[in-house]
Amino acid sequence: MDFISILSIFVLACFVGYYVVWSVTPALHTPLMAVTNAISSVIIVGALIAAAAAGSPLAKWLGLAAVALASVNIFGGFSVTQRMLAMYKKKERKG
Amino acid sequence: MDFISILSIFVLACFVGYYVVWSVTPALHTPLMAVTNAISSVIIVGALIAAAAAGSPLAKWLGLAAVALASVNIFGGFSVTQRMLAMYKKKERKG
Amino acid sequence: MTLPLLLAAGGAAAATPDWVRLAYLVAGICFVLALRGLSSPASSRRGNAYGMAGMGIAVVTTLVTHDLASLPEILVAILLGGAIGLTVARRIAMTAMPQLVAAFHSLVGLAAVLVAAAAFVNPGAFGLLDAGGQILTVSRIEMALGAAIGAITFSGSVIAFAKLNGSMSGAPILLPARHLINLGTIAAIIAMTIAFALSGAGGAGESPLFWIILVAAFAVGFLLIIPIGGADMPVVVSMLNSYSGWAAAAMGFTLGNTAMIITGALVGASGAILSYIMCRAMNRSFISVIAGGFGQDGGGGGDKGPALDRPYKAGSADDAAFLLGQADKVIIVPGYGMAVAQAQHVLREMTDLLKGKGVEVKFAIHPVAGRMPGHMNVLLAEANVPYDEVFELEDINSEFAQADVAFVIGANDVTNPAAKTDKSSPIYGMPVLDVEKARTTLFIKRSMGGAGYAGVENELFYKDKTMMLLADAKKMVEEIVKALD
Amino acid sequence: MTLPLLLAAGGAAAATPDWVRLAYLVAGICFVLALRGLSSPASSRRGNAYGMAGMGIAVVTTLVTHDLASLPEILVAILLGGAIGLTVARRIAMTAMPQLVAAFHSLVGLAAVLVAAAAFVNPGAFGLLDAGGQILTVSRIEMALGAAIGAITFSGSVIAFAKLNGSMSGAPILLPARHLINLGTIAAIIAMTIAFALSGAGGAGESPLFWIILVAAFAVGFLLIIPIGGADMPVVVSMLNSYSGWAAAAMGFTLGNTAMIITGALVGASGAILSYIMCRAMNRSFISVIAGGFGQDGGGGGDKGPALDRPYKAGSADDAAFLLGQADKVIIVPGYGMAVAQAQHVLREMTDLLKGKGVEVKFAIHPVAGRMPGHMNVLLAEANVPYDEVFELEDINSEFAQADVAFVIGANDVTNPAAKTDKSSPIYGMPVLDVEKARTTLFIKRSMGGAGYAGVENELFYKDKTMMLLADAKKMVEEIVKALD
Ligand SMILES: NC(=O)c1ccc[n+]([C@@H]2O[C@H](COP(=O)([O-])OP(=O)(O)OC[C@H]3O[C@@H](n4cnc5c(N)ncnc54)[C@H](OP(=O)(O)O)[C@@H]3O)[C@@H](O)[C@H]2O)c1
Ligand SMILES: NC(=O)c1ccc[n+]([C@@H]2O[C@H](COP(=O)([O-])OP(=O)(O)OC[C@H]3O[C@@H](n4cnc5c(N)ncnc54)[C@H](OP(=O)(O)O)[C@@H]3O)[C@@H](O)[C@H]2O)c1
Repeated sequence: MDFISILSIFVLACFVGYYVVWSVTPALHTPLMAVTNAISSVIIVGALIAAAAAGSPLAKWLGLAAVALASVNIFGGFSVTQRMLAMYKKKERKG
Repeated sequence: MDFISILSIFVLACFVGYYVVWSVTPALHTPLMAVTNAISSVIIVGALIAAAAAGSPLAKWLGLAAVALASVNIFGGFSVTQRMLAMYKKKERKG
Repeated sequence: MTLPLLLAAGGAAAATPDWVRLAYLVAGICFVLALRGLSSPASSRRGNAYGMAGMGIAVVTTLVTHDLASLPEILVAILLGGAIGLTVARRIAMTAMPQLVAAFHSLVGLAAVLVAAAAFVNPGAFGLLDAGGQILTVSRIEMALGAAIGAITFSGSVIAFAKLNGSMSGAPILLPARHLINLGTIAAIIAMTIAFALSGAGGAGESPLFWIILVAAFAVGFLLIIPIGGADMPVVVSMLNSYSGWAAAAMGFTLGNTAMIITGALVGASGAILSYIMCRAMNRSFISVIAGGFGQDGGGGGDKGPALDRPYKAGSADDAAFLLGQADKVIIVPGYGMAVAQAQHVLREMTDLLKGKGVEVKFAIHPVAGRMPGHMNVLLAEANVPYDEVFELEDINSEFAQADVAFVIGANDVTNPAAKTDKSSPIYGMPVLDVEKARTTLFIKRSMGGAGYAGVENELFYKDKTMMLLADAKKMVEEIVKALD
Repeated sequence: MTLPLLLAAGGAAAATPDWVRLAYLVAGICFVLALRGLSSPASSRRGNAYGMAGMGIAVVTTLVTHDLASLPEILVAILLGGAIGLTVARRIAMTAMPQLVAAFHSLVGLAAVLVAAAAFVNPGAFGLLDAGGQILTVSRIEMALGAAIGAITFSGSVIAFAKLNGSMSGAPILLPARHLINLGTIAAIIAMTIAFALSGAGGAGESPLFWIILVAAFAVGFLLIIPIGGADMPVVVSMLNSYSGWAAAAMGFTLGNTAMIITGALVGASGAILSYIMCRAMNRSFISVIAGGFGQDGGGGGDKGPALDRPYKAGSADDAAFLLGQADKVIIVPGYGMAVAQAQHVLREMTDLLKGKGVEVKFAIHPVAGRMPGHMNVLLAEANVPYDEVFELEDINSEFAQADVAFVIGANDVTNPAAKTDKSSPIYGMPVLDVEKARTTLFIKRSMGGAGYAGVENELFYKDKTMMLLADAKKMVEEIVKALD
């Protein structure tokens, strides 16, 4: 992908980010922090590329360590978010 | 620009459009209609390409006609929007 | 269609220099900022400036990067079109906005048709030729669709304009078997588009299919809109707006032009959302609007609707002036009738007099009061009513209970309590303004016979605490002003 | 830097097959939908599912399209990390959320550092080499910046975690000339990044500058956060979150990866907006937070703050139970103290009892109650309080006037009227909950001496219609529950 395409995508994504975050209800700001944490682990893509590549053992081990760290975050982040969200309930089944 | 880049831009632009239009205050929905009218005349770009190209006189005249029509819309649309928006005032200088 | 095939579409545009693509991106972002500005009146003027800047960037960039065999002609076309546009924009009355939008709209549609035709006639100029000198398959599809949507937009908008402008009757014209005819024609257009796309064998300009598609599309636009009542036209205009946005986006794909793609998505979303808002506020489904047959007359004329001989309390301008002058708090509810009578200016005078007497005055605007979204707001703004005295339904509905007078001027459906109680009413479920909660409700309309847009009886007219002021809205308010002075 | 130079950056990635790029786009869109789901609790669970799907798509796509010399090791790394993550996520107490977010955050930072280092060591695998076998200039810049931001995020988040977790004192540690040291180090990092970018002459892996930048960045993260008080940590965490988003976007530019670019923009926006919301609700400038020195102790400990011998009305659990039981309408205002005491569950029991007696109970949440945005909402949700009984400040503030009892549990600053009246107060201008408008105001806190986060005296404690319930929040509410039964 050439630079202008990437830039266009980035600029539009910034607008989307701005609007989508402002539309999050304040009651869910804590889950928002948790889930952005989880999705920012998409850098695992870079980690996988490093870990999968032959050639440099050092790069491979750096990559593997990054994969492990990012995985903690991905699994931890999504599941703690899910745990939190499962607690938000409507009136009906109050104690 | 290749298809995937264009598609990416389009998809993100749809999100932006969705959010940006919902954020328009209802009091300004009439100017919104006028201004979207004006900006949709960006197809003048296509009209200019046709009008500027040598080669086919028919295409050139089709293009020129399209340029004229789109210009009516551009100038008319933006200036009627401006006229409307100039009327929205805050309390201060009431009659 | 496989991805590599689609991919070829942008081939020609890939040669565009970077700064040009950057310029189109900037133009697109300017358009986003133009709409973003409309989130508040304060920022809206800056927004409009962004819009103009974006258009300027797009036009100049295109002119500079193409060979200019015919610059003088182009400048003449721009000047001519611009002069017409500016003149119309300056002269038009604010009450004629719905028509104007429809008229401008038809022009965009026609321009799209012309561009598509030009691309078909001279595909080389747009970089749409493949190695064998034929129009690319994908470009054929985009071209045919662009032309068809443009044509539908054009003829549909022309009808919408005529109905809104009163140049033709707003009554729905119901052909027999119209749904069948319409669906058949649309199916034919789709079939022909496919045939056209696959007709790669013929050289550029040779296939008559393109022109047949065009004619059929013009017909569809006409047939689709004819059966829809005049008062439903705003929904139609908005829907056509949305279509034309998607058509612009399709052309943006063909040309690899970011500004067009972004604009298309913005306009497409705007039209769709406004249609949705209108349908929701009227509590009608989009399908029922498009199917047509509803909304007898855009003018809310005085000779149709229920005309029972039920007792009601009529009042004079003097009675109204007395009630208003005594009040602590008055809420004014304007509707379509205020627009028809052009009563907004004298209404502002009346509120100034009342404020001078220490009366608190507010305006309550229903989301579909009048005949287009935001219609009332523009008219009040034109009459210099400050926008911070004008409130949306949700923000003011609870205040009617504290108001002494609800002053309803030319509004009917938007106050009708049947929407809350009568399940069989066509407006059932639509949110309405609770004018009956005020101590006294005044209604200005021309006659007891005339119904609103939905053609249903309003029980409030016959309530004890209602007083009917039967006259043209402008004349009545002028008399009230005299009595208050 | 000229455009052609920048353009070269994506050169390697341009060879990526289309379906792969489509997959990354889909992953990015999934992340957008994940955040979009959070616009209401009802849609939030579906949103989270989108997020997981997006991550799955991104990971699988990457694995499938790269040569898999070390698949077993990779799977082990994922399983190991995943197991740890899941265990932590299941075990963690809801009150420890702020720490957890900071901890997870440091991991993202460290992972970014490792990826940048791996790219530096083996640039060929990332397609970052130019024709001469050297790392592209633009990639050098992105690499150095990515590593630096990652390192700052890592060490900053570690400190934030330690302060929030109570592993180190929350008190700001103020080095002399700290602003000078910080600015100097940051300037040095920038200078070294430029030198590194221009050091094209050395082959890959040869320049020690990269590692020096890394060490300096670790130090900056440490130095920047050390002087900031424990209670300001949420703003810091959110700010670091934003930075790490922009770092991910930068890496997305390098790899031409749409999923990373979109994620980066989302996370960057989210962190920035949450920081902004917190600062605005505290009425403090972002700069003053980052400059540090504010917020003495994250725990709001009991031995600091004003301890005047002013008269106040103390009450017992029985008094409170009596007042609550007699009321028609009670508004509960939870604050940081409720979180510390873990009183949310017993509080829910109390509200159930009150509702059983026909009392109307609502919760009022200040935007910065507690120590992170949405903190109170999560705790109440954990205790099964339905979210439609929980209201934001703007929606409920006018209702205090109709309430018989405002029940303030472990909140202080967010109720302090000094924010409205005392221009010299550090919290002046912050919107507060009008608890004093209720007929009676009850405050639960442990002692008269303990101040809130801002360390300012709250005049309400000494008002006639205020009753102080001095005890640990959980114990006090347990006793009230006993008295109500
Ligand atoms: N705003 C939109 O976007 C939009 C779009 C499509 C449809 N609609 C529909 O339009 C309707 C709008 O409701 P509305 O309450 O504003 O209008 P309405 O229900 O159509 O009522 C208009 C009223 O004004 C009176 N009137 C007409 N001309 C007058 C004049 N010169 N002087 C005094 N009174 C006059 C009419 O009675 P007389 O004839 O007796 O004078 C009638 O009672 C809704 O049903 C809505 O669904 C709105
Ligand atoms: N939410 C956010 O995002 C965020 C972020 C950064 C900063 N802040 C700041 O945090 C503050 C939040 O205000 P707040 O009203 O929630 O809290 P606060 O002003 O910090 O007050 C906490 C109160 O709880 C009491 N308390 C502490 N532990 C307790 C226990 N175990 N049992 C009973 N009471 C206990 C304290 O008094 P005793 O010590 O006497 O018990 C104190 O009065 C604001 O100043 C805000 O600016 C919030």
